[in-house]
Amino acid sequence: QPVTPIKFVLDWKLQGIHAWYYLAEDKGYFAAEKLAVTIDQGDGSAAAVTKVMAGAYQAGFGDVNAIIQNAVAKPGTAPVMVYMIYNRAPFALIVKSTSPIRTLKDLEGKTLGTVAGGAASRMFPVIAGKGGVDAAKVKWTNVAPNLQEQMMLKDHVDGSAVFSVTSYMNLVAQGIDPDKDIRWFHYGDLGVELYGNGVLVSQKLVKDNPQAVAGLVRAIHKGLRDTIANPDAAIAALMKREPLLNKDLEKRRLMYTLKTVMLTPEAAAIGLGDVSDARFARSLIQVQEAFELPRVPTAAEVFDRRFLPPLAERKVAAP
Amino acid sequence: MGNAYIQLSDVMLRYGGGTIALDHTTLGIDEGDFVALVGPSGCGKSTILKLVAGLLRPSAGAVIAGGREVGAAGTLPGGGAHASQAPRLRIGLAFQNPTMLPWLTIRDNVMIPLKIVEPFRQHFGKKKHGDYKDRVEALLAQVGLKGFGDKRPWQLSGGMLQRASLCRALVHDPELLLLDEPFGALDQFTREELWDIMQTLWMDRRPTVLLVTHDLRESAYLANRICVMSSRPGRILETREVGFARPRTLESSYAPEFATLVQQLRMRIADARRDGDATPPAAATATAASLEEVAA
Amino acid sequence: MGNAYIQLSDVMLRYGGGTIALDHTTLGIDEGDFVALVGPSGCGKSTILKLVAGLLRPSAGAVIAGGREVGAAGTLPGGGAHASQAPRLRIGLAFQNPTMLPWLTIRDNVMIPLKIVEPFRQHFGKKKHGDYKDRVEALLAQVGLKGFGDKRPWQLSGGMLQRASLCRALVHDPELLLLDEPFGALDQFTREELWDIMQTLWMDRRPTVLLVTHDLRESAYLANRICVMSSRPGRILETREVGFARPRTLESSYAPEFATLVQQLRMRIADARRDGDATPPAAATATAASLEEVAA
Amino acid sequence: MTLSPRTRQRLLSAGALVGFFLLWELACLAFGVSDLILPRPSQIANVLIDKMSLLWPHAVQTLYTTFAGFVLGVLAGIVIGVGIGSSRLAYDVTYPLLVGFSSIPKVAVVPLFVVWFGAGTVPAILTSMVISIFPVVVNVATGLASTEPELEDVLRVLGARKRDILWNVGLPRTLPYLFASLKIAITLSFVGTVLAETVASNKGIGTVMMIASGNFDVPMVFAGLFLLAAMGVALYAVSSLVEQRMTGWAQRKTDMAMA
Amino acid sequence: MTLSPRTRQRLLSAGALVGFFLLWELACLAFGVSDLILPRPSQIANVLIDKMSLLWPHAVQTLYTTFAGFVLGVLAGIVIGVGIGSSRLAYDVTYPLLVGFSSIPKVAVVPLFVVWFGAGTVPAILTSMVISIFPVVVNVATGLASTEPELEDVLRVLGARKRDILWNVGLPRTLPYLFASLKIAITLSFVGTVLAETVASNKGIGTVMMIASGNFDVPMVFAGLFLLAAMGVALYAVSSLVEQRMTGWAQRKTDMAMA
Ligand SMILES: Nc1ncnc2c1ncn2[C@@H]1O[C@H](COP(=O)(O)OP(=O)(O)OP(=O)(O)O)[C@@H](O)[C@H]1O
Ligand SMILES: Nc1ncnc2c1ncn2[C@@H]1O[C@H](COP(=O)(O)OP(=O)(O)OP(=O)(O)O)[C@@H](O)[C@H]1O
Ligand SMILES: Cc1ncc(C[n+]2csc(CCO)c2C)c(N)n1
Ligand SMILES: [Mg+2]
Ligand SMILES: [Mg+2]
Repeated sequence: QPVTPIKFVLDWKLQGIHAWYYLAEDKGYFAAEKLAVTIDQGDGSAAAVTKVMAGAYQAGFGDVNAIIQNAVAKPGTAPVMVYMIYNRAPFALIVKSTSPIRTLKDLEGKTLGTVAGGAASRMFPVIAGKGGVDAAKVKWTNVAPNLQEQMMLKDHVDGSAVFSVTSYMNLVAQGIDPDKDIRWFHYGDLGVELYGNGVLVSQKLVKDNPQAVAGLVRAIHKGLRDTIANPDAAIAALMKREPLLNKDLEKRRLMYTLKTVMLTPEAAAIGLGDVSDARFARSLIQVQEAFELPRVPTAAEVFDRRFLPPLAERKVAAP
Repeated sequence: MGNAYIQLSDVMLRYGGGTIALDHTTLGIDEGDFVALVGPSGCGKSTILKLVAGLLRPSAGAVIAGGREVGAAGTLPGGGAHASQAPRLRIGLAFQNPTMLPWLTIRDNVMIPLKIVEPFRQHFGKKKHGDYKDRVEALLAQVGLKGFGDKRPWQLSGGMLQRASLCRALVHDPELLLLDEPFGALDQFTREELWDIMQTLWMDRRPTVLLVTHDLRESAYLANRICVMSSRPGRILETREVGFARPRTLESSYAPEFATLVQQLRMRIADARRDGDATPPAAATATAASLEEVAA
Repeated sequence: MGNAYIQLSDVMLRYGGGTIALDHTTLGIDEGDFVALVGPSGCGKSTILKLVAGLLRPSAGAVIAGGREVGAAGTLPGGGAHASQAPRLRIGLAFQNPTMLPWLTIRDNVMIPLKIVEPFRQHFGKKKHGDYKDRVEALLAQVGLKGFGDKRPWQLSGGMLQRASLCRALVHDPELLLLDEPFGALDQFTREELWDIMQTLWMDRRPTVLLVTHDLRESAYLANRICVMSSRPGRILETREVGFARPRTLESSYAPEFATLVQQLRMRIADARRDGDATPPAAATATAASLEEVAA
Repeated sequence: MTLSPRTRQRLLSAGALVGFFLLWELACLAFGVSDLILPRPSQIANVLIDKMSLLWPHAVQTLYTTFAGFVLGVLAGIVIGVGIGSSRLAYDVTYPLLVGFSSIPKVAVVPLFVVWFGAGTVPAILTSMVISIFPVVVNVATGLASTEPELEDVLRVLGARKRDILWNVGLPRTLPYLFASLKIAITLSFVGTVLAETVASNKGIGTVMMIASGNFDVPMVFAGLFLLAAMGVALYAVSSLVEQRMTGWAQRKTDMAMA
Repeated sequence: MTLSPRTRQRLLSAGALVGFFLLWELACLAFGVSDLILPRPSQIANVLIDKMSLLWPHAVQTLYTTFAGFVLGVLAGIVIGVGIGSSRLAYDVTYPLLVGFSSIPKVAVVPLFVVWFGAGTVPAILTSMVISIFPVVVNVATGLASTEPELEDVLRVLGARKRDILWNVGLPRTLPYLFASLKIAITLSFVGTVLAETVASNKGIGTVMMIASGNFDVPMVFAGLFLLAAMGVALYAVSSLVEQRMTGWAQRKTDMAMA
């Protein structure tokens, strides 16, 4: 069987949350599946989706919600997710703990920072609706991802709509205690049922080389499993790749992500990589409403569980 | 209209600014002739040289050089369709203002024609450090610039630049030599030395020479014919044959006939200046017909 | 060493390239005098003018103009500490190569001194469209450039540019007039007209004039004294007083004494050229002592 | 049918422009290029026409910001360029600093501005200014340094002060250099503004493009790029006109050819 | 103790540079600027020293990429500049397209390159090239357009072909313009490379800065900026040396002053 080359794009620059890919590579899991995987850094979890759509990559680590949008706009060309990694979408609102904003209701008349066109602000009406807040009364300011916390700390905005996993570690790195100094509103706690990032592949790869897809998913899964078992080894693999990284910080990032968005009770129940059909169907509708999509795509257009290893292998204990 | 080697036929030249420098100007020069052009400042002498050199295009009329029409009136820039098939003349032009390329040494400036003009061009790569360099050094030495080949243009005095510019006009053995006050910035002695060099060169190789000068002695010393121009718009008022035997020497230039010729020319130009623009073309033609000859 | 109005005392000038243009050069000019400087091409005449104008700094020796040391030898650029407190002379300089600023019209070029030099400067804003413009137009008309004030420099012929450049040197009524072959590109008649204009101007206002020229008749016609220079490195070989009564006329220039003076000067320069660089400084000084006078 | 050379020239240029877009359109169709990567001009035109009323205020904002930054940048550039061009010390100290600073992508600097001045117009103007200074400095300094000393002598002999010479010779002589640098500075100004708008702003083409790219609306992103390009060309045309007025003396070639 | 003017000059310049950094350090300390916003030079120097062995390969990658892009860009710029400078049609068609294209932030273009050529060195070289073309084009075209016709006449009278004139008059006359544009192009080249590295690459200063900024390791980000600046200055110094060799004729002012 010939070796299949696969170009794989990450959602962001190298971070602790990418450790399992490098662990898989180091342990030869890709090679064992006769895959030659090249991992490139990326510049956004949505951008990863478009890069695969455009054909520049066969696979990537990206946002399922971006796949949903594209599945409607460009049926047939959008990639499919074959292994869900973030069981919860990491959207959250943050305000300073000294802020007068204590409930969602207090947000009316306030200005929030957001990444231009970012999912966190687009999903806001969903939590607003559930909390009885008039979403139209909230003003938004577009801010680059790495400035969201600082703009809030400097009071240029009253709060920010962020990726919790990114923002938490950003705050840590900036010498802020994210648990004490910051008040968090996690979308997941406020009725948003979206999933987050996972492994996505092009439909072409699924059609032409399903064994390769299965192999890729198996290898990544093993890498993730080993990472959960031994995070330090995973971080070591990552550090070998890029010695400039801050080891402790990346470890903490990895652990926080595992804890908050990956190893959820639902994941413990259905296993790593899978989705709950009922919740996934509801999330499709939430995305359709938030982004005003002309139709709700079918789950099959977006997620394909055929390549998942058996459930037994995917079972992990919630930490 | 004539059909000489160099022929300006009823030429009009209007510059961009609207100035009409030449109007109904007609002038013929035979192959191998040595013609001097004299006339008041601003009458269009340099303009005639540029027309013959093909640097300007007549607004009306025709300019022929070596059997080839130089930029017919009204043709578009670059539109060479009207140009006849005769091969281009090998021209040497010493500009009134000795424009040297400032990024080249004097030697390299003088060498430019050898780099551009056939048949020298094809051997340039091989010979630029050998034969050609020697040739240039010899020329520079002849005009008193020995050892200045490595200098830059701005390191030379006005007169030295003018001499270097003359070398550049001569270096490629031109068939047609156009000289615009080539000795104007030189002292009398350097000037007279160069007259002799010019005369020897002309007698040896017989290029066609058109010399613009303000020095009437110079024109009488060097030329076979002297054309006197009117004020702007410049027309040829009169053409004087100069019959003195060659080689002419400084002694011969103190002969009474010589002085008479110079004096007559002086008078003629004085008239020309006085008439100025007023002289109608018809009258000019009439005067031009009354040629006088001074026998040697 | 003398202490005249303009005084070069044992000046040496070495250019960047290493050329020594002047060496042990000494020259004094009294206030209100009219001195002509003649000598072979490249001997350092323009260099002397630039030294007096303060455009160059002597490598050794001193240059004094109007009681003020012009750039003492060896001082750093911009180091004005050595300069004496005498006010700067109002200088008019006609360069050998009539450098006009190409972005200005001829009128504006001629107006430059009025824009820069006190006391004209302070009224420039008010008068540039009135008095000053009239003054410039009058000057231009005097040299035969009426109507060319609006042209750009490249739209003028060589001789016309030279005349415009002369206007620029005169427009601000300078105390010291430095003229570098100002009539070289002009025909004899235009030239003689300008001689008369110059003479009248000098007799009216008595500026100090230093005129570089190759035309010995011109020097004899205009100057009170004529300094003959040696070949490079240029030294003053001889100074001739010119005693002809003023105003001199063209007729007077055909007088025998005039011709004799010109002939003597010619011989002197011929010598100078022959000796060239060989002449040791001591010998030069000796010759300079043997002054001859020609009475009017 | 005969056309004046001028009209023919114009038609030819217009034709070439149209040809360029046609080629683009056809290439996209022929190679089946996804509009996620490179939309066809016709798609972009569609967006531009449909959404013009929405895009317009953003375009105006960007144009205004860019213009302000450009003018400030050019002024600062001239001042620094004159300083560098006339003092050896300024040259030795400022040039390395400027080159170093200019080698830094401005994206790295914008956050500083944003954190100091908040999101909005101020950081955009600042970025636009900062990014457009360097080309002006370089060209002005080079122009001054290569001014022919003969031209300066015309004034020096009159006892002109340094400032007179600068004003009457140095700067006019440098105008062709300056105008060349303006063309470069204009385009950089736009880049700077959009950059800053991308980092933090609620208005402007940069914001539009960020939102559109978040929506995977690539034709809209390209519509933004188109507007930028069009505004760039417009500002360029203006400066080109001024240039022709002011530096005709340096380009008299055509004048000669007409003769 | 007397110093040669040259040495004094050098010392003064070095002193001014040191002063600049000292001022920065002190200002940061005085105003208590957080190192998250603007680290002090000493912190940056620390990072540079500690991590030099790790940073080095990235710097080499960026330098190599930039140099390749710069050379290609300059060559392309000269060719296009000559074309624009010598043909009216090329001028009318190409200039608006170029201005338009240059007004677009290159971030928008890099993804196209990445899709076509994959992540890595190729898009970085391309970006670096594309971004550095325009200044060269503008300056070369301006230089050619402002060449004195008198100088060209020297060759035209000899029946020289257009190419001869370009080669012997146009281009040498344009060298001061060209070298000015090189200074601009060098800095833009670096910006282009780093931009592309930020978007898609696994190596280079751009990547380092993105990784560091992801960790809010601001001193490290600034260490990257410092390296960029230093490399920019180094390349500038090289081109400056070449310039002095080749365009001394245009800057003979000092020559006169020495006399
Ligand atoms: N490039 C130009 N543009 C416009 N007008 C010009 C140009 N060149 C010359 N002229 C005008 O054409 C006329 C003739 O100029 P030309 O240079 O031929 O005179 P000339 O006889 O050589 O004079 P001189 O003896 O002073 O050199 C002059 O009136 C001048 O103003
Ligand atoms: N800028 C310069 N750099 C170097 N050498 C120069 C410079 N200017 C003049 N020279 C040299 O100095 C000498 C004197 O030059 P200068 O211009 O004073 O001569 P001149 O007497 O005016 O000659 P001419 O009558 O030819 O104008 C010449 O040999 C010349 O080569
Ligand atoms: C709301 C929100 N959207 C996007 C980003 C930027 N971003 C896109 S992917 C990624 C890494 C995590 O997957 C980051 C930081 C953000 N910070 N917050
Ligand atoms: Mg002439
Ligand atoms: Mg001289």
